This record gives sequence, C-alpha cells and structure tokens, in this order.
Amino acid sequence: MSQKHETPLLDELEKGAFPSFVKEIKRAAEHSEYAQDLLGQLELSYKEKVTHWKHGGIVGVRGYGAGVIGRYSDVPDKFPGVAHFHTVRVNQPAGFFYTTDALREICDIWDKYGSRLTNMHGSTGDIILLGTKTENLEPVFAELSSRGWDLGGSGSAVRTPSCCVGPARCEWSCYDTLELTYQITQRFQDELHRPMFPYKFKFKMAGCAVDCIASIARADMSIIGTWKGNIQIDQEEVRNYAKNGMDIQAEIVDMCPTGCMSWDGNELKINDEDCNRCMHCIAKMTKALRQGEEKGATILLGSKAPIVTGALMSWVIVPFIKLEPPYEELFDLVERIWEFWDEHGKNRERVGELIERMGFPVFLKETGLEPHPAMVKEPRRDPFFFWSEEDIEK
Amino acid sequence: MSQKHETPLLDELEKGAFPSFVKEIKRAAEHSEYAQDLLGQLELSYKEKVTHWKHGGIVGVRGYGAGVIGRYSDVPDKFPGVAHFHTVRVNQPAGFFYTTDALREICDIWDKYGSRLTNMHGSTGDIILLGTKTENLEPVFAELSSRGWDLGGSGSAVRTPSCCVGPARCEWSCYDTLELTYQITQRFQDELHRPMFPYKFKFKMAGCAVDCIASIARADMSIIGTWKGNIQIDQEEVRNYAKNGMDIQAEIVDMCPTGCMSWDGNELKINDEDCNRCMHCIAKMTKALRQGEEKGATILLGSKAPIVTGALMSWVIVPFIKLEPPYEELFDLVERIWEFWDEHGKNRERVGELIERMGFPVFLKETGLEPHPAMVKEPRRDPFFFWSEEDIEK
Amino acid sequence: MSELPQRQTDIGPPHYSKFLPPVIKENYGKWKYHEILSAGVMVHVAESGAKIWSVRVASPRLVSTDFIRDICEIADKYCDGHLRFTTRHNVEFLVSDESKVEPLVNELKEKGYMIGGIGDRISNVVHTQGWVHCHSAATDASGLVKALMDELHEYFHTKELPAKVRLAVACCVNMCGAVHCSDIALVGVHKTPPRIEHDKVKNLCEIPSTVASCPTSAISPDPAKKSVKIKLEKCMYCGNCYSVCPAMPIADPKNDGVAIVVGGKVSNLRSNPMFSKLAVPWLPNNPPRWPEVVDAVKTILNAYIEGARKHERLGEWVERIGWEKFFKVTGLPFKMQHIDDFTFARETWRMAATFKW
Amino acid sequence: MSELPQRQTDIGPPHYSKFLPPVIKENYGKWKYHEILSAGVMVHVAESGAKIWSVRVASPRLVSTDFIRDICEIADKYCDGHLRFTTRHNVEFLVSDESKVEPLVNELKEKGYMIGGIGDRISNVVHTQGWVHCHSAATDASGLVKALMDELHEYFHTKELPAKVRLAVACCVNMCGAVHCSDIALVGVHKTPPRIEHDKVKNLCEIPSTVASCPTSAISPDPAKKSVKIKLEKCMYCGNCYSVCPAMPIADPKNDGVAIVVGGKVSNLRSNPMFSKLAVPWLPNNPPRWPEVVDAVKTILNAYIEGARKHERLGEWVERIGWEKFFKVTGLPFKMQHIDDFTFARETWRMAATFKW
Ligand code: SRM
Ligand code: SRM
Ligand code: SRM
Ligand code: SRM
Ligand code: SF4
Ligand code: SF4
Ligand code: SF4
Ligand code: SF4
Ligand code: SF4
Ligand code: SF4
Ligand code: SF4
Ligand code: SF4
Repeated sequence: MSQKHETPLLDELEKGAFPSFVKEIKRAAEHSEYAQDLLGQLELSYKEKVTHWKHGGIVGVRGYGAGVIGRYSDVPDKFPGVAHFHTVRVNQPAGFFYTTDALREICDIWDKYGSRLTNMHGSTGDIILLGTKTENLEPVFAELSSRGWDLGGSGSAVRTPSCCVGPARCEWSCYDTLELTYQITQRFQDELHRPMFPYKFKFKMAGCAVDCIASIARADMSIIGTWKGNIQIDQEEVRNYAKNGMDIQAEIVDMCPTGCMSWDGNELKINDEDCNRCMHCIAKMTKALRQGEEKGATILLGSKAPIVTGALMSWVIVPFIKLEPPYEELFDLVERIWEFWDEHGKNRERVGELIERMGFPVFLKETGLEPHPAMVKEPRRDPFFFWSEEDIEK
Repeated sequence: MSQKHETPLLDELEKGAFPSFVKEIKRAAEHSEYAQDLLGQLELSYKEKVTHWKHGGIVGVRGYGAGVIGRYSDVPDKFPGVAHFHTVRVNQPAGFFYTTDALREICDIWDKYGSRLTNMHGSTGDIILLGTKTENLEPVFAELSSRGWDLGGSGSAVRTPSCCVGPARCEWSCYDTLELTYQITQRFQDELHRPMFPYKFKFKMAGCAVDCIASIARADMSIIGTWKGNIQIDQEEVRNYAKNGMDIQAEIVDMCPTGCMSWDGNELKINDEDCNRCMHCIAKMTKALRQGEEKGATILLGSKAPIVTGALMSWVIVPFIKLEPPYEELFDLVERIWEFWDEHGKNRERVGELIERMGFPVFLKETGLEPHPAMVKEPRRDPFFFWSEEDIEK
Repeated sequence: MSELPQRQTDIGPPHYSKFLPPVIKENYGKWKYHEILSAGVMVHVAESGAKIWSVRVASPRLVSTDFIRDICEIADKYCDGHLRFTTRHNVEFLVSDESKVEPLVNELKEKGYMIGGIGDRISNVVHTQGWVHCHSAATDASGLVKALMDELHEYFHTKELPAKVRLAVACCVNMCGAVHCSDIALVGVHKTPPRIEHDKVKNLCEIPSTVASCPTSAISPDPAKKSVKIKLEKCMYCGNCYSVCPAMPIADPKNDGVAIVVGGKVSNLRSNPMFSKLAVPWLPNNPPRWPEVVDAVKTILNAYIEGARKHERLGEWVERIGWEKFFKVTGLPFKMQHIDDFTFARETWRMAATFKW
Repeated sequence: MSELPQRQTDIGPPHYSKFLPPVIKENYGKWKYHEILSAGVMVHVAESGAKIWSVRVASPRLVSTDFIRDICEIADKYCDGHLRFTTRHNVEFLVSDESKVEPLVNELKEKGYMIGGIGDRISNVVHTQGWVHCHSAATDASGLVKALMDELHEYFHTKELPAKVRLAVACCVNMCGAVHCSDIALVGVHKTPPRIEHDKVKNLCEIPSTVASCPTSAISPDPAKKSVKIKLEKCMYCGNCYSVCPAMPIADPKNDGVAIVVGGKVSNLRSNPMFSKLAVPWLPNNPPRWPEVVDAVKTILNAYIEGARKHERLGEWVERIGWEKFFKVTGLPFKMQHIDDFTFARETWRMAATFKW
C-alpha cells in the first residue's frame, strides 16, 4: 500500500540513530488501513499540537469488563481507518520470555484483525495490541484464547501482574518471582477480568531490593525479595575486585548507607546487624558477595502515580514473609486487604490513598497485622494519637 | 508564717540534688498567702492528678489587652489565696542581662503586690510574675512602668521578642541581636500590647545558625545570623587543636554535612563554595576558625507548636539581609507580612499555617518577595502548579 | 467469521516455563554471578558452571508485527527461538552457545539494531501513548522519546555514566509509567483550566464524581445549568476532571507543554527510593523534535556527568550537592512553580538556616 | 492605693545597655573565642585581650523573690552587681576579674548551688506551668523536671555526654516551649475525649470556633441542644476544643499521662534542625516522682550514651542507626500509636525495602 497521507513532521522522526516508531507505523501501513490513518491523524496532532482521540466508551469482549481500552478518533471523517482504534491488552507470560513461535502466533492474529501495531510491552506489562475496531474484538479474543492467551486487566480491576526476570536469569532473586506472578494471575482471574473494585489494583514482583520492575513506585502491592542472615563473603574474590581496579573503600565501604563495612586492603568485614540489605555492595561485587541464606520477601503496599494528592511509593506492611507455593498466607492477606478496601474505599480511591485517609493503624487493626518498626522510617511527630477501649482505665 | 496545708507529696520534691521549686514556693509561703494556698492546691493536684485551675477570663491593665494571664482556682473555697492567681508578664531586657538593683526593684514590687513567686523566665522570654489578684494588677503596672518596666505580650498580639546573648558575649553573632530585639519591641509596642491579629506572632533573634534561642522552632519570625565569604582559618591554631588531642578528621572533616573540608595532618582546607554555614567546624574549633566577613542574617517564617496540624519550623523567606539600624527594610517586610495575614488569616491561624493553606508562592507574590532556591530543601514533586495570566499565550 | 475457534475465558497467560530456554530451566534459581561484557552483552554463570549470554537491543516499543517477525528470525538463528523483553522494553536475545554470540552481535549490527543499555548507561525510555493513542495526552510520548534518544543514544551503546540513568516520558500527569521515580523524566502538562461544555455535561458526566475528582476542590455543582462550575483561581490544570468527565476538555495547543522532573529512583541501593522533583516547570510543545526539551535534558545530564561520583545516581548527586546548587550548576531558572504549595509543602520548604550560596 | 506612682504605657523594656557589665560594653561584638574551663565556668576572650568569665548555676525557674535576692547578693560580691539568665533559665554570674572566679565558685558550692550546664551536658530543662498555673495541664511540669533532674543531675555538673542533650517538658500538647524540637522531651497527654457540659456551652463558647478548633473535624454543631457534639471515634484527645471552649473539659486523672518524644534539635550544626518523634506514647502520671517516666528517660539516655559518636546529637544518632534499631536498643515497645495517621503519615511510613533486623 502506498502512503495515504503526507507526513512531513513525522518523516523527520524517521531520521536519527535511535529506532523509530514512525518507521514502524509506516511498515505496518504497508498492509494496514489502520496504520495508514494513524499516520495521518498523528501528523495532524504534530501539526496542531493536540491529541485527536476522544474518551473511550465501554467496549470489550463478552463476559469480561476488562482487557480492552476503547478509543475513538475525533476526526473520523478524515481518518476512517482509526474511527475505532481500540487496544487489546494481552496478558504477557511472566518474565516476558517468549519463543518465536509464540510471538508469531500473536502476530498472525493481529495482522488478521488489527493494525499490525503493538507495544511490546505496556508499562503495566501487557502485550498491547494497538488498535482495532469494535467488531474485531470478539474474533481477536477467540483466536487468542483458543491458543492459550488471555486478556490482561483494565478499569477498576486487578491489573496484569508483572515481575522482574528473577530466578530465571538473576543470581539475586530471593523468591520465585515468575511463579508467584503466574499464581497470582491465575488465582485472581475473576478480579482481573471483571472490574469490581473501587479502582485499579496492581501487583509487581521484584526478586530483590534492586527492584528491576520498579514495583515500589507503581504497584498497589509491591513484593520485594530479601533475606535474613549474614552476607556471605568470598574474600578471595573481594581481593580480585581490588586487583582489577575497584576502589573498595570509595566504591563500596564509603557508599554503604549504614556504614557497616570495613576494608583493610585484605579483608572485607560486614557488621551484618547494621546492614539494611540495600544490595549496593552485592550488586557491585557480584562474584564476591552473596545474600544471607534465609530467603523471603518484604510486602509493601500503596504506590501510585500523582493524581490526586501526589505520588505514593509503597510502604512496608509485612517485613518478612516466606514465599513458597501454594502462597496461601499471601493470598489470605490480599483478600483481607481487599475486604478493607471494599468496605471503606470511595470510587476511584486507590488502596494507598484509602489507608492514608483512614490511617495506617486502622488498616493494620482491620487486616490483623501487627505494628512493627520496619513499617515506619520514623515514628510520628505530633503527640495526637488514638487509643482503644482496652487501653483506657474506666 | 507557718505552713497552712500539709504537703506530703510535694515535700518529697524538696529532697534530691537538683534545686527544688517546692522549696521556692515554701520560701515564698513564709510571707505570702498566695504561696500558702498555692502549696495547698498543688498538693491536691498531686493527689488527684488533675489541674485545679479554670480557664482565665479577660483581666488586664487599663488600655492594654495583653500582658496578663488571668487564672482562677476551681477550688477557691479551700484555697482562697489563689482564688485569683493572675500572671503578670514583664518584658525582659534583651539578652536577659540585669543589674542586681534592677532585679531587686522588681522583687520589691512583687513582694508588695504578688505571690513572691516568679519564673525567671517564661519560655517566650518574659519575666513571669506568678500570681496576684485582679485588684493588684493596676498597682503592679503603675509601680513597674513608673520605674521603666513595661508588660510583655499575650493573646493575639506580638509576643515579647527575645534573643540569644549575641554580641554581648559571643564571638559568633553576625548581627546585633540585642539591639534588634530592643528595636523590634519598641517599634511594635502597640501590636504587642493591644491584640489585633488573627493569633499570636513571635519574634526570636539568634546571632548565628547555632540558634541558642531556639528561634527556628518557636518564633513566627526567626532571624538567624549568617555570613557570606570564606571561613577564615588560622592553620596554626588548627594544628594546636590537633596537638591537644582533637581528631580533626573524625570530629570535624567527617562530620561536615557538605563534605567540603579536608585535612592532611597539617593544613585544613575548606571548599567554601560548598559550605552551607552550619557552624559545626567553627563551634568546635573556635580559636582556629572564624566566619566569613560579610555578615547579615537569614529570615525564616512560620514555626509553632503542634496544634492543629503538627508542629512547624520556620522556613527561609529571605536568604540574606544586612541588619543595621534603623532596620527599615525589615520593618517594611514585617508589615507586608502582617497585611497578608490580616487580610487572609482566620481566627487562631498562625502565619505559618496561613501560608501553608494559601501556598508559599501566593505569599511571596503578595509580599513582593522573589522566589529563591534557598527557600526550599527540594522542589515540588507533583507536577501540578499555578500559572499567572502573563504566563499564558492567548 | 464462522471459522472462529472456540473461545475460552479466565485461562490466564501461558505458563512461563513453556518459553524458557533449556539452560534457564536447568539452572533456574541457581545463578551465581554475571559479567557485563560490553554495553549490550552480558553473561550469567550458574552454580553448575552453565552460562547464558544476553544480547540486548533497543526497541521503539511501538513496533509493527514486522519488527517482531524480524527479531524472531534472528532468535531462531542464534537462540534456538528464545528471546525476551526487558521491563524497560528492550529486546534480549538469549544465547546458550558462546560461539553464537559474536555472529549474533555482528548480524544485529549489520541490520542496524542498536545494541546496548546494559550497565551504567541510559537504557530504553519508559513511556506512554501520547498522541498515538490517548485522549488525555498533553504531548506526544513516542516522539519525545525519539527526539531525546537520537541525541543521547551514545549513552545507550557506548559511553558510560556515573550510574544508570533512567529516563521516562508520560504524556499527562496521570503518569502511566514511572516518571515520578525516574532520574530524568518528561511529563506533558497543561497550563490552562478545562472548558466546560455545559450541554454535554448532563449526558456524559456524573456530577458528584466530577466534583469529587478535583484535588483542589475547584469544582462545584451548577444546578441551574445541570452542570458544574470551576473556581478558576483554584484550578492547577491537572486534568483529573477531564478523566472522569469528557465534557471538560483541557487540551490547549498554545499552552500545553512539557515539564521536566529529575532525581527519582526506585532501587534501594545506597539511598532509599526517591521521588522525582520538578526541574523545569514548562517548555513548549515543539514537535517533531522538541529542541527546548532535549536541550534542557542534555544540560541536566551533562551537569550530572560532570559532578557525580561513581555509582551515584542523579538524585543522589543532587541530594549531596543540594538543590540550590543544582539550579546553579545547570543554570535552570528557579521559579514560583518550583515551590510546593500542595501536599508536600511542609516537607519541602527549607526549615533550616543552611544552604549554599 | 493613693500613693501609686504615675503609670506609663508603651515604653517597652529598659534598654539592655543599662545592664551590661563594663567589659561587655567595651568589647561588645568584638569577642574572639571562648574556652570552657569546667562544667560551669567558661571564659570569653575579646580581640582586645579582655576577658569575661561566666559561672553558670542551675535554677528551678519557678523561684521566689528570696532566691533572686540571694543571687543578687552574690553578684554584688563577685560581679559588681552583674548577672544574667540564659535562654534555658540558668543563672550566669558575669565576672570581670579573674581573681574572683574561684572564690565565687567556692561560695556557690558552699551555699549549695549547682554549678554546671556548660558544654556537652544536660542543661536546664525548658518547661512550662503545669498544675502550678495552667488550666490545660495534663501533668505537672515543675515536678517532672525535679524528678528527672534529681536522677540526671550528674550530667549537669560533672559527667559529659557525646553532645548537648536538651530536655524539655510541656504539660499539654500546646507545648509551650520547645518539646517538638528537643533531644528528649516529656509532654502531658490525654487519652479520653472531652466531656461536653451542654448547659455551659451556650454561655461560654462560640460554636463556630469550637467546631473549627478540632483538627480531625470530630466536632459538629448540635443545634437542638444549642451545643456541639463529638464523633468520638474521630477524637484524638488533643484538647484544642477545650482551649477555645471551657465547657469541654478533657482532664481525666485516671487516663492522663506523659508521652516521651525524642530526637529533636534546633541547632543547624551538621544536620538540619529536627522535630522530635514519639518514643513512648503514654506512661502514667505518678506524682511526685513519676518513676516510670524517669526510668524510660534514663533508658533512652543510656542507649544514646552507649551508641552515639562524639558530637552526635541524640537525633543524629537515631537517624544514623535507624528508628527500628532505636526500639531494639532501648527495648521500648513499638505500638500502633507510633505510626503516624495524621499530617506526616506519608513522609514517615517506610517507603523502602531497607531496614535492619
Ligand atoms: C497503556 C498504558 C501506557 C503505556 O503506553 O504503556 C496506560 C494507558 C492509560 N492509562 Fe495508565 N497506562 C499504563 C500504565 C500505567 C502505569 C504504570 C504501571 O502500571 O506500571 C501507571 C502508574 C502507576 C499507577 O497505577 O498509579 C498508570 C497510571 C494511570 C492513571 C493514574 C492512576 C492514579 O491512581 O493516579 C490513570 C488515570 C485513571 O485511572 O483514570 C491512567 C489511565 C490510563 C488510560 C486508561 C487513560 C484514561 O484516563 O482512561 C490510558 C489509556 C491510553 C490508551 O488509550 O491506550 N493510568 N498507568 C499502560 C498500561 C499498559 C499495560 O497494560 O501494560
Ligand atoms: C507561660 C508560658 C509557659 C511557661 O511556663 O513558660 C505559656 C503559658 C501558656 N501558653 Fe504558651 N506559654 C509560653 C510559651 C509558649 C511557647 C514557647 C515560646 O514562646 O517560645 C509556645 C510554643 C511556640 C508557639 O508559639 O507555637 C507556646 C505555645 C502555646 C500554644 C500553642 C499555640 C499554637 O499555635 O500551637 C497555646 C494555645 C493557645 O494559644 O491557645 C498556648 C497557650 C498558653 C496558655 C495561655 C494557656 C491557654 O491555652 O490559654 C498558658 C498560660 C499558662 C498560665 O496559666 O500561666 N501556648 N507557648 C510561656 C510564656 C511565657 C512568657 O511569656 O515568657
Ligand atoms: C533486564 C532487567 C530485568 C528484567 O526483568 O527485564 C534488569 C536486569 C539487571 N539489572 Fe536491573 N534490570 C532491569 C530493570 C531495572 C530497573 C527498573 C526500571 O528501570 O524501570 C531498575 C530500577 C531503576 C531505578 O532505580 O530507578 C534497575 C536497577 C538496577 C540496579 C540499581 C542501579 C542503582 O545503582 O540504583 C542494578 C545494580 C547495578 O547496576 O549495579 C541492576 C542490576 C541488574 C542486573 C545486573 C541483575 C542481574 O544480576 O542480572 C541485570 C543486568 C544489568 C543491566 O541491565 O545493567 N538493576 N534495573 C531490566 C532491564 C531493563 C532495561 O532494558 O534496561
Ligand atoms: C548561654 C546561651 C545563650 C543565651 O543567650 O542564654 C548559650 C551559649 C552558648 N552556646 Fe548555645 N547557648 C544557649 C542555648 C542554646 C540552645 C537553645 C536551647 O537549648 O533551647 C541551643 C540549641 C539546642 C538544640 O539544638 O536543640 C544551643 C546550642 C549550642 C550549640 C550546638 C550544639 C549541637 O551540637 O547541636 C553550640 C555549639 C557547641 O556546643 O559546640 C552552642 C555553643 C554555645 C556557646 C559556646 C557560644 C559562645 O561562643 O558563647 C555558648 C556557651 C556554651 C555552652 O553553654 O555550652 N550552643 N545553645 C544558652 C545557654 C542555655 C543554658 O542555660 O544551657
Ligand atoms: S530485582 Fe533483583 S532479582 Fe530481580 S532482576 Fe533485578 S536484581 Fe535480579
Ligand atoms: S547491602 Fe547495603 S547496607 Fe548491607 S552491607 Fe551492603 S551496602 Fe551496606
Ligand atoms: S546563637 Fe550563635 S551568636 Fe547567639 S549565642 Fe548562640 S552561638 Fe552565639
Ligand atoms: S560550617 Fe559546616 S558546612 Fe561549612 S565547612 Fe564548617 S562544618 Fe562544613
Ligand atoms: S500518561 Fe496520560 S496521556 Fe499518557 S497514556 Fe497515560 S493517561 Fe494517556
Ligand atoms: S483541571 Fe484539575 S484542578 Fe482544574 S478543575 Fe479540573 S480537576 Fe480541578
Ligand atoms: S503546655 Fe499546655 S498546660 Fe502547659 S503551660 Fe502551656 S498551655 Fe498550659
Ligand atoms: S480533643 Fe481535639 S480531637 Fe477531640 S474533639 Fe476536641 S479538638 Fe477534636
């Protein structure tokens, strides 16, 4: 197909060293009306400096409330190919591993029913199939699901859980991030596909405090691997790092946030009692240092983007939990949290915002969690606090 | 006079090494009915674990709304001596310096009209004459004022300004804290004696960032001395400190918050560009280090106790100001701030709380102050912010 | 469409184990260490001694199925059909056979793929939909990324930085992604209030939730019009009302633009995770190359490179030197907008007499 | 009262210069350095070489005129009638003549004054009125100070600490003083809501300001009773309503008590000024010696002495080791009440995966 619309502004973005999304749209446009008109409409946006999409209406596949983002052009007459341009969110496999067969299977389906354009992947983690019309949603879903693929989350639902590469290819993963991601996804299929919460709920699983999935910043529940026990030191390897040019004093010891290390040019010492398991030393000397032996995870809750009262990061609600199948302790906790949220949450109120509004202590009480100093960076300042009946002398 | 009431609980507090307030009340009680009944009522409070004072009504001296704290016993029948027990706040001389003559003059007056009890001084800084009855207020005031003493502040007024010892006996004072305190007090006599603000307004003057008057924690306007220019180093004296046992690396260099110092065992170097003038090194090596030569002060605004939404410390509103008589630039600023407060402040809203409610940028705009990075520890996080008409393209 | 296969529901994604290369299956959870061999190649070594090489290439993320087929072809040739994507949307070719690494790299180079992103570098830019797919966008995302990375790509494939520098772009303050915790991030912002299309409000919007959506309580019901009204001086143009009520469009081509926030991080290494803070409140939307924005990012990045210590993330560097110094060394102007007047006001005003001249 | 002298108004305090010793007048603003000679004696040396010795003694602050006359007598003998009070309410004898220092010290000792408070020690306790003079007090202040200092006085006159330790006591959360920024401070707290004396409300209180006084909006008008009502589960017993409305007494002898807050400072040395944070939410009012409170303070102080580095203030020590460690080394229990659920919640919850076991 030859290009339908002139795109002088976008053409500029075909130049330059970094891979170009414009080139990608153009490649798709060789076989796709959608992509043709997307180019046209996008060029118009570049010219007018404004989006030409309208709010999405409610579209989706039968029986699901989630998984599709409806999208309509506000200039459908000019660009009929994108009059409807709905996104299908396909739940990625944990860890973003694929075989080429699997990827081609998805491409085949999308070439047939959609724009030939994708995001690999969306920020939440889904395979984003970018743009099709309403009547194609059911066929796409039938094709996908019959081949073992399912849709991800959207709306006021569990959102597609995702994780770092974890034990699949990383020496620091303190629990099986992929398996847990898979199990959570399976366990909460209903909550994922049928929005019934006050707002969205995201899970992100990171194997250690390096947090390569940015879980602490963008998951209502952030599960971050950690350990108990002493960091294991291979002194020979430490000396090798030194030999190979690492300034262990400056790069490791002086940068340890707790100041719990020392190095005399021959031996590295760690006062493990003071280590806060930040991962710096281990990450920089991966051959020499290994995490303590008792592995598990810290559960944090509440992060989200800045709307409405500023961004939140997740905070500690369970300092340490062993994470092994069947994960019942974790699932129980999740359900207690949702109950609390269901009961008290307002429409469009994330769980973190709710806890901030109601008070973290109230949340702990209602979900049966014990207060622990790990939950706070520092105790409260002002001396106003609640007491319960049982604390009062009558 | 022999003791009127048994005070077994208070008697316990006559024991022990630290000077005893009970002993002081008893000494006063030898000549004072007030003190006799104060002992009695206080013993009752110790027994019952509750205060026996009622809210103060409006009492004072003619023409003033401030300077007296009314106080009434809730058990006046038992303790008629403290049925009324009003406090007279006498404005202290700047720096808390006295001659013995001056002090005796006050004692004489108070022995005649009051309880013979005082606080030297109140937390704000006043000489607190502790307890007299309503009809004695005018005489006390006449005696005091005829001898050159005046009352301090109370209620929704300027409160008695106070300062550190400053240039009178300290090598680090960057401006004349005593003179400024005196001048502010004089300039705002009307505002001090006749409450007409939304709430109290306190001034505290500290000669340097050591802040020996705790101004940053408890003054609506905190004026803290500082300097520009390099710290002056006497290397010989530095070496003397080292010789006399100071571990300059550990105690000075490593504790410098900006890491701008170095010490090679012979010479101390400071990268003054990075110094934040915290005063640590200077305070610990007073013979060797002296402040930079261009002296002035930083003005901070807003501190207060925790009621209602948590304590505030004062924050920077003027990074640097030269402070020399007649201080007109400062007084102008104070008046602009009061205008802003007058116009927008709610009843019982401190100026810091008001600025928090209205927004610091609004305050800057309305008082004509320029934004400066020194005003913030860090810029805002969330990307929601106001623009003015002139910033908008129509 | 009669030939449609039988649909299934609630089956969830395929189990990841179907897609793992054999060496990973065998050494799953038993990796010992890794080595970064070049900007785009690293090897992980298992306790068993087994190894896997990962070769990373940049992706524009918005890719055609042709792109996917291309990389599949390469993966078939060198990786027995195994590949993955990273959490920042790069492609990783997973090689089990050392002898295939170099040929793979060569073929990738030949075909013009950009190999890199590993180690202390700029990796891919986490970003969002923009004018490509979102009604909410105040700017485009893919275009900004392309404009930025065309200038910064050397830091992807060649040059090293003091530490990783994570870039992100979001096209509106909903901030899909991790702009609020990135080293340097761009976010599309409005500067003017929404316009109320009163006739549409009653059909399209629920009044109470529209009123509730406003963070500053600028919106109140307007019963006469069966609509809402806005106290203009309270509106800080967040667009949240437009998210819940389509009849309150806020896009304004003349005044929409891009803010730059800096100094965030999510890793726990050394310092705790940090939020990004405002560096530049507004720069014009100047597609296709947003030169003002790209320049400002370069200015910030260069100041960081100049000033930071090894292993120091951008936010750590700024915390060490102080924000007042950040504005000095970058030359960026400090404005009213930098001063928080919202949630974190109290925590961010300088309640101390210490700062640097 | 006919012999009353003529009153004057708005004259302000006497000018301080009337009270300065000559050596101060001469060397005003020209001091060069000082030396701490002992726990209670220091000398300041002027550029001119002139010197002034300050001898500091403790005061209970609540003093009789007899006390003042006593110290005046001493000042006449050794200081040419010059003395001052410090900002923490100690007395400072100002000696211009070196030969008088030792005799002064001796006489002070003989007469039982406690000399000290200078240097890295505990100085006087900034405190408030308590049951001696305030209607708002949830505990006594002078008594707590005396009970505390009887146990800690060695740190005033003899023993040294890693750095200055500033103690404060406030008898209610109005916190007259600097409790909110002290190393260790006690504050009187309530644990039960106010009781509304409906019949009195209408005469004594202004309903709107009473309603407005409540930080948690627990109070609303009760028009039927011409009074107010309290949503009990929202009340956190701050007593601010009682401050504005005397008909809402909150004192409750069985449940009022003392909270301990720690780690505040106001100086800018090294670290920025810091707020105090809650260490112990409640201990019983147990006059006259408050043994539980005194014990807890000693526990905290001892842990600090044990753990802190030289020059490190208590808050700096805790920040270095972490609050979780503070609770561990002091053995103080961590409770629901320690977790902020009010203004600073967001800033104080641990948004990081790092903490110490
Ligand atoms: C597609 C995606 C961006 C992308 O290009 O990757 C996306 C796109 C949208 N997001 Fe998002 N969000 C996406 C990940 C995120 C993330 C990041 C994450 O999940 O890791 C965040 C920040 C974390 C968080 O959840 O707070 C995010 C925070 C939001 C918000 C703000 C929510 C809040 O509570 O503050 C909104 C506004 C809303 O919910 O109305 C939003 C709303 C939207 C909507 C649905 C617009 C709307 O208001 O209805 C966007 C649809 C665009 C379109 O037409 O395609 N999106 N959104 C991401 C989902 C892809 C996927 O499924 O994999
Ligand atoms: C006498 C004194 C305590 C003392 O023993 O030293 C004192 C005593 C009272 N203060 Fe205070 N305040 C005293 C210094 C302070 C300070 C410290 C300071 O000024 O440096 C503060 C903290 C800083 C601040 O201003 O925030 C302070 C913060 C309060 C507050 C809380 C104000 C707020 O905005 O949060 C109240 C409550 C009120 O205003 O209703 C208060 C109210 C009171 C009242 C008037 C009680 C009341 O609610 O009406 C007390 C009278 C007690 C009495 O009967 O004698 N007092 N008050 C201090 C004044 C002495 C003097 O004039 O020198
Ligand atoms: C492949 C990936 C995980 C995945 O599941 O896809 C990954 C893989 C590794 N990360 Fe990561 N990180 C990945 C996203 C992240 C993220 C998340 C993000 O950027 O959104 C972070 C947090 C960034 C932040 O703090 O804002 C992240 C922060 C780190 C760090 C901490 C850097 C720091 O100093 O703060 C390390 C440790 C290091 O570099 O020494 C690390 C180290 C590693 C190691 C060395 C772990 C290992 O032993 O395998 C891996 C290769 C290093 C590399 O790429 O330089 N990885 N890494 C992600 C690659 C994204 C990409 O394409 O570039
Ligand atoms: C006399 C007095 C000023 C006055 O106008 O009355 C004063 C006088 C001096 N202070 Fe101070 N400070 C005085 C209250 C304060 C306060 C205010 C307070 O406690 O409410 C502070 C702030 C406390 C805080 O941060 O919470 C204060 C924090 C300091 C510091 C900082 C200590 C630190 O490491 O943070 C120094 C410097 C030092 O000790 O090296 C200092 C140093 C000094 C010097 C050495 C200054 C000098 O060169 O003369 C003086 C004698 C030191 C001493 O007492 O150890 N002074 N000093 C005050 C004595 C109060 C008392 O009776 O103990
Ligand atoms: S978060 Fe930890 S376990 Fe996961 S990939 Fe990163 S470094 Fe490895
Ligand atoms: S993990 Fe972090 S805190 Fe622990 S020793 Fe290493 S650098 Fe220090
Ligand atoms: S604040 Fe500074 S100038 Fe004033 S007494 Fe303290 S150290 Fe001296
Ligand atoms: S004043 Fe403070 S910041 Fe400046 S050099 Fe001395 S210790 Fe460092
Ligand atoms: S950041 Fe805003 S404009 Fe961009 S995809 Fe998300 S909701 Fe849409
Ligand atoms: S744009 Fe934001 S601040 Fe303005 S009216 Fe809408 S919701 Fe309120
Ligand atoms: S702290 Fe409270 S009780 Fe004590 S004097 Fe101040 S207002 Fe009165
Ligand atoms: S005590 Fe405080 S929280 Fe309780 S009702 Fe009164 S003002 Fe409100």
